[in-house]
Formats: sequence, C-alpha cells, structure tokens
Amino acid sequence: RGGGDSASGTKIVLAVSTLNNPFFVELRDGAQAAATAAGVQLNIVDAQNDSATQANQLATAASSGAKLVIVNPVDSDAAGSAVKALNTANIPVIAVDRTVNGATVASLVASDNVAGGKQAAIELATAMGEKGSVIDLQGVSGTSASRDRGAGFEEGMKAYPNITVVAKQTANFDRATALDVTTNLLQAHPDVTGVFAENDEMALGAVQALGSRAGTDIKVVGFDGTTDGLAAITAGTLAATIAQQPAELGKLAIELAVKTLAGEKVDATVPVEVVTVTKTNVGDFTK
Amino acid sequence: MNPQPLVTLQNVGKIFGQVTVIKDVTVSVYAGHVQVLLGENGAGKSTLIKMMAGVYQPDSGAIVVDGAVVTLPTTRAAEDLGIATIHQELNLVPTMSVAENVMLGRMPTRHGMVDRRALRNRARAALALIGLDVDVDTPVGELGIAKQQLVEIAKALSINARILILDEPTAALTRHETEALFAVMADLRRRGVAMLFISHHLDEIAEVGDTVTVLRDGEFVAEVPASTPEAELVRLMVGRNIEDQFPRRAPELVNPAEILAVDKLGASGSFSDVSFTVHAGEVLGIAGLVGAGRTELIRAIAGVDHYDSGTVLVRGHRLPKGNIPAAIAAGIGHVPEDRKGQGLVLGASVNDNLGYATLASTARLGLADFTGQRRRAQAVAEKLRIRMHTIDQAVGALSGGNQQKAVFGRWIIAASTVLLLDEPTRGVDVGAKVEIYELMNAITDAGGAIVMVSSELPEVLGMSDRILVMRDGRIAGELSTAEATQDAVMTLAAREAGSTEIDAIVDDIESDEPISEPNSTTIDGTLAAVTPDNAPTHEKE
Amino acid sequence: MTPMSTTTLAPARRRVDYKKFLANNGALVGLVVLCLALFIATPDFLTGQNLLNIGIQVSTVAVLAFGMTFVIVAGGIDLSVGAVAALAAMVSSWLFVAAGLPGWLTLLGGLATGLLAGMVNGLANAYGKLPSFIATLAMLSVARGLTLVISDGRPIKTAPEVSFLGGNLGPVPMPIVVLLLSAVVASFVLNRTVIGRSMYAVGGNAEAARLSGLPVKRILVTVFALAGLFAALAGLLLAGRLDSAQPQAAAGYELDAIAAVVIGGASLSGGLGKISGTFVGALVLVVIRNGLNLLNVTSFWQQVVIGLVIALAVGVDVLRRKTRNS
Amino acid sequence: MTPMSTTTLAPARRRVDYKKFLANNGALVGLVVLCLALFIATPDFLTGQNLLNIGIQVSTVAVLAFGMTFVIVAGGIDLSVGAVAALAAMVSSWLFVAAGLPGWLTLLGGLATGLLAGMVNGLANAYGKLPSFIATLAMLSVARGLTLVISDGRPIKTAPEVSFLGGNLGPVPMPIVVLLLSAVVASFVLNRTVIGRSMYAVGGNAEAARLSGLPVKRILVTVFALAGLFAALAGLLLAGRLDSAQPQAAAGYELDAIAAVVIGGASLSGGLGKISGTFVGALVLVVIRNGLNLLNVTSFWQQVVIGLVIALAVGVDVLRRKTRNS
Ligand SMILES: Nc1ncnc2c1ncn2[C@@H]1O[C@H](COP(=O)(O)OP(=O)(O)OP(=O)(O)O)[C@@H](O)[C@H]1O
Ligand SMILES: Nc1ncnc2c1ncn2[C@@H]1O[C@H](COP(=O)(O)OP(=O)(O)OP(=O)(O)O)[C@@H](O)[C@H]1O
Ligand SMILES: [Mg+2]
Ligand SMILES: [Mg+2]
Repeated sequence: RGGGDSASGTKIVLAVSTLNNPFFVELRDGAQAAATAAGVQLNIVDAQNDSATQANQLATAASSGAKLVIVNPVDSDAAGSAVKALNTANIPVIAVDRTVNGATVASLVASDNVAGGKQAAIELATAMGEKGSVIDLQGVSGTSASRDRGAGFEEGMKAYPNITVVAKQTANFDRATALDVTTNLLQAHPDVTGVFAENDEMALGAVQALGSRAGTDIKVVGFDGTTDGLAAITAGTLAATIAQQPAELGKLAIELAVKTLAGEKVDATVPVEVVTVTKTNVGDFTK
Repeated sequence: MNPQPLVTLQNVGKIFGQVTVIKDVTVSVYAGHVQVLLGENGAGKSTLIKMMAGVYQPDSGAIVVDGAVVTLPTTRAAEDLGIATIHQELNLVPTMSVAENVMLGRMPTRHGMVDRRALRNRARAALALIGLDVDVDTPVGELGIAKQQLVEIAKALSINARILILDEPTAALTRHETEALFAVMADLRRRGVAMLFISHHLDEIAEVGDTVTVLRDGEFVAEVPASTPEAELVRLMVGRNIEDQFPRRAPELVNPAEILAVDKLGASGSFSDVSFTVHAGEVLGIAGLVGAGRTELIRAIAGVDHYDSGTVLVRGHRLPKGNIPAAIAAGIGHVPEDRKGQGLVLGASVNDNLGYATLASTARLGLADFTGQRRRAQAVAEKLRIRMHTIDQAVGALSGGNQQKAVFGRWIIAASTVLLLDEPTRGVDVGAKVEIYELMNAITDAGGAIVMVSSELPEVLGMSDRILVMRDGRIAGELSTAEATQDAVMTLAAREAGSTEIDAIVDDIESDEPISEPNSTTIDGTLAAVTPDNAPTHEKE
Repeated sequence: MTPMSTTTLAPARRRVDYKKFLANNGALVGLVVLCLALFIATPDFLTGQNLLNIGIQVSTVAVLAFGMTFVIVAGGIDLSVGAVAALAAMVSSWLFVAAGLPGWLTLLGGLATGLLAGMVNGLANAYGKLPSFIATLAMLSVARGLTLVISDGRPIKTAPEVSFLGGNLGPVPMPIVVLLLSAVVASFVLNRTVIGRSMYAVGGNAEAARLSGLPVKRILVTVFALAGLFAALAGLLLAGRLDSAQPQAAAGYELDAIAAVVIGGASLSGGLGKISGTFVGALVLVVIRNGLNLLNVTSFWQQVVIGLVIALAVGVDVLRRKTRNS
Repeated sequence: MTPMSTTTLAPARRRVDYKKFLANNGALVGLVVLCLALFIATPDFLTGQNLLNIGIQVSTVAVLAFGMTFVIVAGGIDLSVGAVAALAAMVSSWLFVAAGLPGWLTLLGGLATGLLAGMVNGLANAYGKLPSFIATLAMLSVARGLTLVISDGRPIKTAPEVSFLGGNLGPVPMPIVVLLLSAVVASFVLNRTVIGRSMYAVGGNAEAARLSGLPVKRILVTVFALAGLFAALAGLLLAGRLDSAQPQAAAGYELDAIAAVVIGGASLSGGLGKISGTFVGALVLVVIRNGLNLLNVTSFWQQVVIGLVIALAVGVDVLRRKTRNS
C-alpha cells in the first residue's frame, strides 16, 4: 500500500472535522503539543465540516502511509465506511469527541455532548431561579453537535416545569448570526430571562445582542469553554459554559495513539469530563 | 483636388490566422473628397477601413497621416488624429440612453461629474444633423434597426472629424433617411472633411462619391471615377458581367394553387385587417415606409408573434398562432430583419447555423444527423457562394453579406416552399443579390411562393410579381408589375401626407409605449412587437 | 414637424420614466407585499425598534451588495466579497492587537486590504484574462485562507474605532449611518461619474465600449477595486458590531450579495442595475429572515419559506415587467 | 472561388482542430503540470491506491458538474445542484427506512426527486421568466430545507442498493464506474442528440434559436431537468459512500461544480462547454486537495494554495488560447 515506507518516523494522521471553530483549534493544539512531546510526526487534515471531504481525507491517509489515524468525525454515521476501509487496511483508528458508527475504533476519547446539554440546562435553570422563559440558539441544522446538545438540553429542561422554551432558532454556530437572531427574537419575546446557545460563539453573539441585560436580568449559558467564552464568564456576561477541555481531548488522543502503536492495551472509551464552568471555577481554566 | 492626402493606407496587408484577407492595397482619402470602396461581400472593405480606424493593425505596409507614418494601436489613437468611423455592425450599448451612446467615450464633465445637460444638448445637436427626432433619454435597445443606425451615424458626426469613414451606413436605411445622410455628407464635403464611403447600393456611388477604389478577394483591382457606369463597376468588382440586376422570371403556371392566404389579420398596435393571398410561383412584394408595420406582419405570419384577429392558411391548412415550429412544418421559412440579433448564433459554426431549422426533422431517434447535415451545408454554402475559410468557422467571423446568405441558406436546406423575407438583401453585394434572386426564381419555379418585405424600392419593383403597399399597419393598395413605379408606390405609402409628417408619425410609433401596455393605441405596438426583447411577451401560453 | 414632435415627446418621456421606475426599484412591489404580510402576521414586526434592527442587520449585506452592483453592471461577478470582508476586518484587528497601531490606522489598513484584494481581482480579470468567476473564486479561497492564517482560527478584538462603526451615534446606530452614506456614494459613482457610466457601457457591450475608446481594462480594475473597498467596509461594520473579527465572518455572504443585486433588477449578463434596486433586494433578504425569527418558524421550514419568498418577490417584479430573462 | 477555398481549407482546418483541441480540453495543460508537480513533490501521489482515491473523490463533483455543463452551455446557471443532491439522497433513504420500499425503488425515487426539482427550476426559468440564478437559488434553499424536514436533521441509513453505489464492484470502486458511465452519457447527449445541439444554440442566441423553430422553453426545462437528474445521481453516490444520507451533504458543492465547468473552458455567457473539459476541471479541483493533504499542508494554508492553483490552472489555459474572457 502506497509508499508507506517513505513516512519519516511514525506518522499519525489527525483528521479534524473543522478548524474554523476555536474549539477544534484548541483540540489540535493539545494534540500537536502532545505529539511533539512524544516525538511522533502528526499530520493534521481539516474536513471543513464536510463528511465527504473527511471520507476522502481518511482514504488519502491510508495511501499516504499513516501508521495510525485519529479521527474527529464530522458525523458519526458518515465516518463509518471510511473507517471500515482503514480497518481492512489494519490501520488502527482512534475517535475523538464523536464516536464512529459501523466500524471498529481502538478507542474513543470523548466528552458526552448529550450529558453536556443536560448540565447546561441545570446550570441555566439554577441561574434563572428555576422559572422564566428561554431562547434556544441551535447550531448548524443537521450536525451531530447541534443534535446531541439540543437533545440533552431539552432532556434537562424537563425537570423544570416553570421554565418554558419560547423560541428555538438556528444561528449556525456563528456569532454574527446569533447576534441578529437574538436581536430579532427579543422583539417577539422581550420577557425572556435565559438563553442557551449550543456553542460559545453563539452565546457571545447573544451576549452582544443583550447588551447590558446580559448576565443581569437575562442569563446566558454557552458550550465549549473557548477562550472568549471563559473571558465572558469572568466578565460576568456569560453565566456558564460547558467546558469540554478540547486540549485535553487532543492530548489524550495522542497518548492513546502512542500506546496503541506500542501494542499496549487501551480502553474502548476514555471519557473526558465536561466541566460546568462558572464564575466560581473559571480561574482553573483561564491559563 | 489638393495633392496631399490626409490619410493613406500604403500597400497594407492583413492576415487572420493563416488566411490573407488584405493583400498590398493602397488607398488615400483627400480633404473635401469622398472616396468610395467597392467590392463583393468578403472582399475586405471593412477589414481595410478597420486598419484606418485603429481596430486592426496592418501586418504589412504603413499608415500615413499628413505625410507622416503613424501607428494606430487603438481607436482612441485614430480619433486623436481626427478619424471617426461608422462601423458596419452597430456598436451601441442597448441598455444606455441615446444621448450616452452618442457621447460614449467623450462624456462631458463638470467638476468630475457627468454634465447631463451638456450631454443631452450635444447629443440632440448631433441627432439634429441627420434629422433624427427621438427622445435622447430612450434606451437605444428600444429603437429600431433604422434608428439605431442613425444614432450610430450621429455618434460619428458628433466627433467633428477631419476624416469620416462610413461602412455601409445606408444598408439599414430607407431612401428618405439615406437622403438626409447624403445631405450631411455633402455639407461635410464642402467643409473639407475627407470621407471613405462603403455601400452595396451602386446608385448611391455616383450620387455621393468622387472616386471609387475596387477590391476583389482583398486585392486592389482598380481606381475609377464615381461617374463610371454601374455595369462597368459591377464587372470590376465581380470580375464578370451581370446583364440583369433583377433577373425575375415568373414561371408560367396554369391556374396556380393558392399557397398562402392571409385573412383579416390584425394585431393591436401593429397592423390591422391585412388580407392577401400568394399563389404558387409568385413573388409578392411588400413596400412601405419604415414603421409601416411590415416586419410585424411578417413575424406574425411566421409564428414569431401572436396576433389578435384573422387567420393564416398555408395550402388550405390553418396555422396556429405564435407557433414557429408549426409554421416551419407547413413549409414557411422566415429571414428576419436583424440577422445579428435574430438570424444567427454568431458564436456557432456556419455548419450549425445552416442546420438549426432541420436539426429535429433530419434526426433519427433524437440523434442529430451530422454527416447529412455537413453534406447539405457544404452544398448550400457552395450554391450561395458563402465566402468562408471552412464550414466549421464561427459565422460571426464572416463578412456581413455572407452572414446574410447563411440565414438564407438555412431555409434552402429546410426546403421551405413559402419564404417570408424581411429586407433579404440588406448588406448583400450585387453579385450575391443576383444569386439570391435566382434562388427566389428557383423556388417559385418549383411551385413555391415568396413574400418579400423590402425598403429598397428597385428591388421590390424589380423582383415582385405583385406589390402590396402598407401604411400605418394597413394595406394602402396593391399594384401589378405593370402599374408599379417608384412614384406610384411612394404616393400610396405616404398618401395625404408629406414625407416629413410621415416621419413624425414613425417617430411617434417608435417612441410610444410597448404593446404590452393596456392603453396602447393602434400603432404604438409597432416597435414593441419588433423589438426582440419584447417579442416573447406575445406568446402567452 | 415641431408640433408633431412636441406631442410625441410626452408619451416618450412617460415610457422612459415608467421603465426607469421599475429598473430603479426592482422587487420593490415584492418587498412591500412581504412587509404587509408580516405586519398582519405579527405585531412585533412594525415596531420602531424592529425596524432599527432590520436597518442594522441589512447593513453588512447591503454594503457588500453595493460593491457587487458595480461588478455586475460591468458584466462580471465577484465571489470573493465575503472572504475579502473577513480578511479586511481580520487585518485591521491584527494591526491593532499584534502590531499595536492606532485604531484609526487599523481602520484604514482594513479598507486598504479590501481595495488591494479587489485590484488583484481586477488585474487578474482584465489583464490576466481570467473569467471573473474564476479570478474571484480563487480570491475567495486565498482571502479566507489568509484570514485563518493571520488569526490562527481564533477571533481577534477590534480597535475601538472599528467597534464604533458597530455602535451608536447618539440614538442612531452607526451601521445605519454607514449604510446610508455608502448608498449615496455608490449611486453617485454609478450615476454621475464617468467611470460609473462607463461601467454600463462595458457591461452592456464591451466591444462598443472599446471601439468608443473607453479604457475597458482600467475600468474593470477600478470596478473590482471598488467592490473590494465596499467589502472591506462591510467587514469592518460586522466586526465592529461583534467587537471582534471572526475568522468565519461573512462566509457565504457572496451569494446573498449577488442575490440582492439580481433581485434588485440587475442582469448577470451586465449593463443593468441600480443601487436603489440592490438596496431593495438586500432588504427583501433581511426582512424575510427577521420575519421568520419573529414568527419563530422552525429553522428547517425557515429555509423552505425563504426560498419560496425570494422566488415570489422576483416573480412579482418579472410579472410587472413582462420582459424575458434567461 | 473554388481554387481559393481549396487552398485556404488546409490551414483553416488545422486552425479549427487546434481550437477544438483546446476547447475540448480546457485546463488540461494546467492539470498535467499540477500532477507533475505533485509527482515530484511526494511519492505518495502516483500510487495506484491514491489514483483510485482521486477517482472516487472526483466522482461526486464531476457528476454534479456534468449536469451543470448542460445548464451553462444553455446560458443559465444552477445553484441548487448541491441541495438537490442532498434532497434526492435523503428522500431515497427515507423511502427505505420510513416507507420501507425495496432498495432499487428507493434508488429510482431519489433520481425522480432530482428530475422533478430540476424540472421545477426549468419551468420557473423558461415559463415563469425568473432569472436562472434566482430560480435555482430559491430551489437551493427550499431543497435544503425539505431535506432537514424529512430527516429531522438526522442522517438516515441508505438502502443496500444505494450503498452499493459507494462500494466496490470486484476490484473497481463503483463511484468510478458510475462516474465514467455518466461522463459517456452526458457527452453523448451534448454532442450527438438534437436536444444537446440545441442547448448550444439556445445558449448562443436564444432569439435566433427560437426563430429557427427550436422549442427554446422546452429545451430549457429539459436542460434543468437533466441537471437535477445528474445532481440526484451525485447525491446517491455520496450517500452510498457514507452509507447514510446526510442532511448537510454536498453543501456548497454548487460552486465547485460551476468552477469545474468554467475551468473546463465553458463561458458563463453560454454557448460554450464540453463534458471532457468539465471532467478536467473537476479533476483539477480534486487533485489539488488530494495533493495538499498528502503534502500535509496545514489546512489554513491549503485554502490559500487551492486558490492560487485554480487561478494558475485556468491562467495556463487562457495563455494558450490567448482569447479574451471578461
Ligand atoms: N476577425 C476575423 N477573423 C477571421 N476572418 C475574418 C475576420 N474578419 C473578417 N474576416 C474575413 O475577412 C474577409 C473580409 O471580411 P470583410 O468584413 O472585410 O469583408 P467586407 O468587404 O466588409 O464584406 P461585406 O461587404 O459583406 O461587409 C472575409 O472573408 C471574412 O471572413
Ligand atoms: N428588430 C427590431 N427591433 C426594434 N425595432 C425595430 C426592429 N425592426 C424594425 N424596427 C423598427 O420598428 C419600426 C416599425 O417596425 P417595422 O419594422 O414593422 O416597420 P417596417 O415597415 O418593417 O420598417 P422596417 O423597414 O425598418 O422593417 C421601424 O421604424 C423599424 O425601424
Ligand atoms: Mg463589411
Ligand atoms: Mg421591418
């Protein structure tokens, strides 16, 4: 199989779903750092949130002599067949952040988005005093991240009968869009007291739209725990975010990869805790 | 005449690809002197003058202006030397106003802004020169071919140039407008402007020209005085004698069948109550002033536009309204007025253009018949003597006249038996005209019928067996060949009205609202119905 | 003759103005109908605040579309405006944060970036003879890439001067001020200046323009440069509103911008288009989205509705004009 | 006359064939140069496996672009192909999972969906007189929305028959088989059939085509219907490769498809274009990305490089033709 020998040292390919989102940028950085530490050659490919592109990249990885592939699937189901191909080529695969359905992976390093959504619901509810009305800013329609977090949030909110979700609108994980959508929704629902955004970028857009009301009479909860997000928490405009410690994800993935290549046994799933970050513990995350 | 020519093309040559189009030609223009260029379609006239206009650069020879050798890399360079050009093909921006088109590239400005008042005034002045009376704010695209040509002329005149090149300016004009142009030329001539004039109307040569340079296949043939008899000029340019310029031979048929019957045809805003019949072997000429509605009538019969009342029968079978394929199936072939806009796909090959009308009918199981098409196209191209490098050449690269032949050839291939010709020989040279006329004869000999709209009276008189004269969308009268004379036709076309008023009417026609408007009067649709852009509105499926 | 012509001029004028009116206003009728429908559907639509919001939200797309109007009038297309907007904003923020330049300089830096990118498009199209679609598609990719490189995929804070563009001037939101100003400038350039008029000539009949001695190539370069400049302004507006330049800012906005121009009555074959029409077109797009948010239509159905409304808005216009578009 | 024509025919023919060659091959030269560069740059490029990968990876875009070629030749543009591809695949999967139809029927269902969507585009353009840009932009939005509605935003497993399209036929990957087949069909339609030849006429001068008796409107409807059909096929290919129909599948692919056609030597003003050229154009796009992955160019710089290479690939072609494109 194509020119594998040409690869210098042990070549590991990290296929990320996108690098247009700070979360995955931090994941990449964590992985890169760990790789340099472990002295393995890390090739990073970016699918730009397109399942087909990722399938292409995984196929390419196989032919470019990668010894192991770490995949951060754009979509769990979609990655299946491409990873299957890697299985048959017996190139070990490690999944990060999202699992791979319909194929075998040596290990899955992930933080559960559904659980995260639940935590977000709890955090927002408590911040709101367990009553009021909420806006749910959704991510790009049809992406697993949006699905799982939304589902988790819905699930979590069931516990709070006095809180009603008055509007669910997509803001495409984008800050500018969130700004406009929130502004518009505030016209229809001036009395909302809470906003849940399925990522920090949108949360920050909402904060922008809320202006002085953010953090005072309207509580905003985000997801991811990006640098900007954490800063907003320190500033008090963002009530909480669900930090996934992307750097940690990347770091663990590499460590597992090295173990696997060394023939050591690794756990099928390695959970990375999703931490609810609020003003109280934000200090531990802002380095 | 004064010895020093203003401009001389000195032994110039031009090559396109591997084909020599102009070979070692020398021609000079003198102040106050009209130099005529004469030659068949494709002889190289336009190519020659384009070298003087800074559009093409000669591949050999030199351009001498005021005794000094110059290069003209751009049209701007030529203009700076006082050379203005009216190109054969209209070069106007349809979406821009008449005023802006006239002043294009020379917009008057006041502190950085376009000075609209000055723009309008200068444009009006230029239009006045040739007596064209249209609202200068009208988008040029809404004007007719005739008017557009006049705008093009005004544009060139507004550059008060020392040297004026006119490439077939009269092709799209009727007699009346042509006379206006000649008046201007005479005046410029008095003012010492040098002119280079191209036309396929031999009668115009003696009228405005001083000397004639004859070209053939891109080579200099002779320089003769404009007073040279037409027959001689023809011999020089074609290389053979043409005894009869209008060789009409009506076949002797015993009680010929009625092929085309138009009954009480009317389209609001264009024409009304038009009835006539054409029999096998007959050529029916339709004369009239510009704006009489002839084109609309032809288009309606051909199924291009819808009409409101009346019927069209071909061999007794009624044609559905606005259904071109049905008309073609019934044997109708339509040569439209505007070959560039409506006749040809300029980017496509001669072969393809000749074949469009028969594309479907010659196909087997939906597969185009290539070999057959090629054969037919080659044959017709030979027959019409279309001057081209190869049948696969883009039709747009052909000379004007040869393009017209290509449109005609399409219907020859389709073996149409009822030809509707709108200005069929516009921009076609004498020799080719005769060939086209012979084709018309061949078609009538074969029992076909022809309706010919033409603004060239000699052509109408010379080739028709019967002449209908239209005025304001109605049939003003019918003349037999016996009684048909220029005067007879003109009086019918413009009865109880001097030609200037008629003109005013035409302007009214052209500058009034499109037919699609509810409050349109009887004639205001004329232009709308003819303008390509508006045509489809007439087919409301 | 004279009496004749005077009588004939009147109708002529009428026709021209009428055509002008439609050309000027593109899908105006569609927009009015749309607003009426929303007004009936929800009380939240026709409130002063919401109208202000719409004004702010339309600013980015509209300013992009003004620049796009030049290009489309001149017979080209510019796919890079969104990416150039993002790049300009990112450069400006980078100059502020990393290079530590004074804020007003970073503003100019951003605008200059856009102008430069636009000029490159123009040179590639006019002199490099690349179809504008390809030249600007390439620029789209390059500009977006550079934006990510500069920012390493992270948002960067903007200079206060830039944020001011997104803020308020007394009671009036700055984006609206900028929007109106650039509308005035754009339509002035297009209608009153020689270069503006030349754009119509180049787009309407490049050959005629050339034969009339117009410097077609230089005109094209200017056209794309202007589009780049307006894109940069739009990018800075957006960044100003978010107080930070986003690596993915204005992604895909090029389609919105082109749509706004075409909805506004321009033709992709060139020679047609008005700033006022483009403005209407941009409003149509933004009002739909605003309305759908107010009505809280689920995000899936939103896309369906948006599509239908766009088609209808233009359909109404086409019906009124009864002219062929193919 | 006769001697002249004979003497001139020889050189003339040569010139024409030469032109044909270039028209046929679009950016072929650029592609060859690109491949050479990659071959030198990395040993992983010219391996059987990688070539197969490229073949598989090009299949989706190429099939989309074949359909797009019809539209662009006929003088239109189709922005909806990506969304229609996704919709077709989703409908097919939905028919399988929710409606429980037999797999081969779901395949036909998917294709029918594309055909239908395309016909709607065509009707809106030809009879509704909407500019194709607007008609298909609307369809893009509607189709994407419906895809989300049907799937409720979740991927749906595909029928085995559809997955087979993404699988292998013995040693040969099915996508490559489908790709080649559709290339043959497409160029056959475009070159040999009446409808195909008519497309060039309509794109070159719709009015002249109409006056020659060509049924312009029906031709336009057919053109868009074909584009929809090819889009559906591309969508099913993609879904087959992923064993599931994705709600966001093929998002933004319309630009790639148009780019492939234009890189292939077609003009957006219509009347020009070849399937072979489009194929080359699609390959250029895919080979760049494949190569950059092999070379492990960081994803940010990748976009920069992709942009530059696209410009260069077309630039080389333009240089060779020395014809103006504006
Ligand atoms: N751009 C071009 N490329 C190739 N051949 C050309 C081009 N322009 C003109 N020709 C050829 O040069 C020859 C002369 O063309 P030209 O237009 O000068 O003829 P003309 O004398 O003006 O004919 P007409 O009286 O019909 O206008 C023709 O055979 C034409 O096909
Ligand atoms: N293709 C066209 N587009 C727009 N206007 C046109 C077109 N053809 C002719 N016209 C103008 O419309 C007016 C009336 O049209 P029409 O052609 O029916 O009259 P006509 O008697 O046929 O004049 P012409 O001799 O110019 O054909 C004329 O002034 C004519 O110049
Ligand atoms: Mg000529
Ligand atoms: Mg006429």
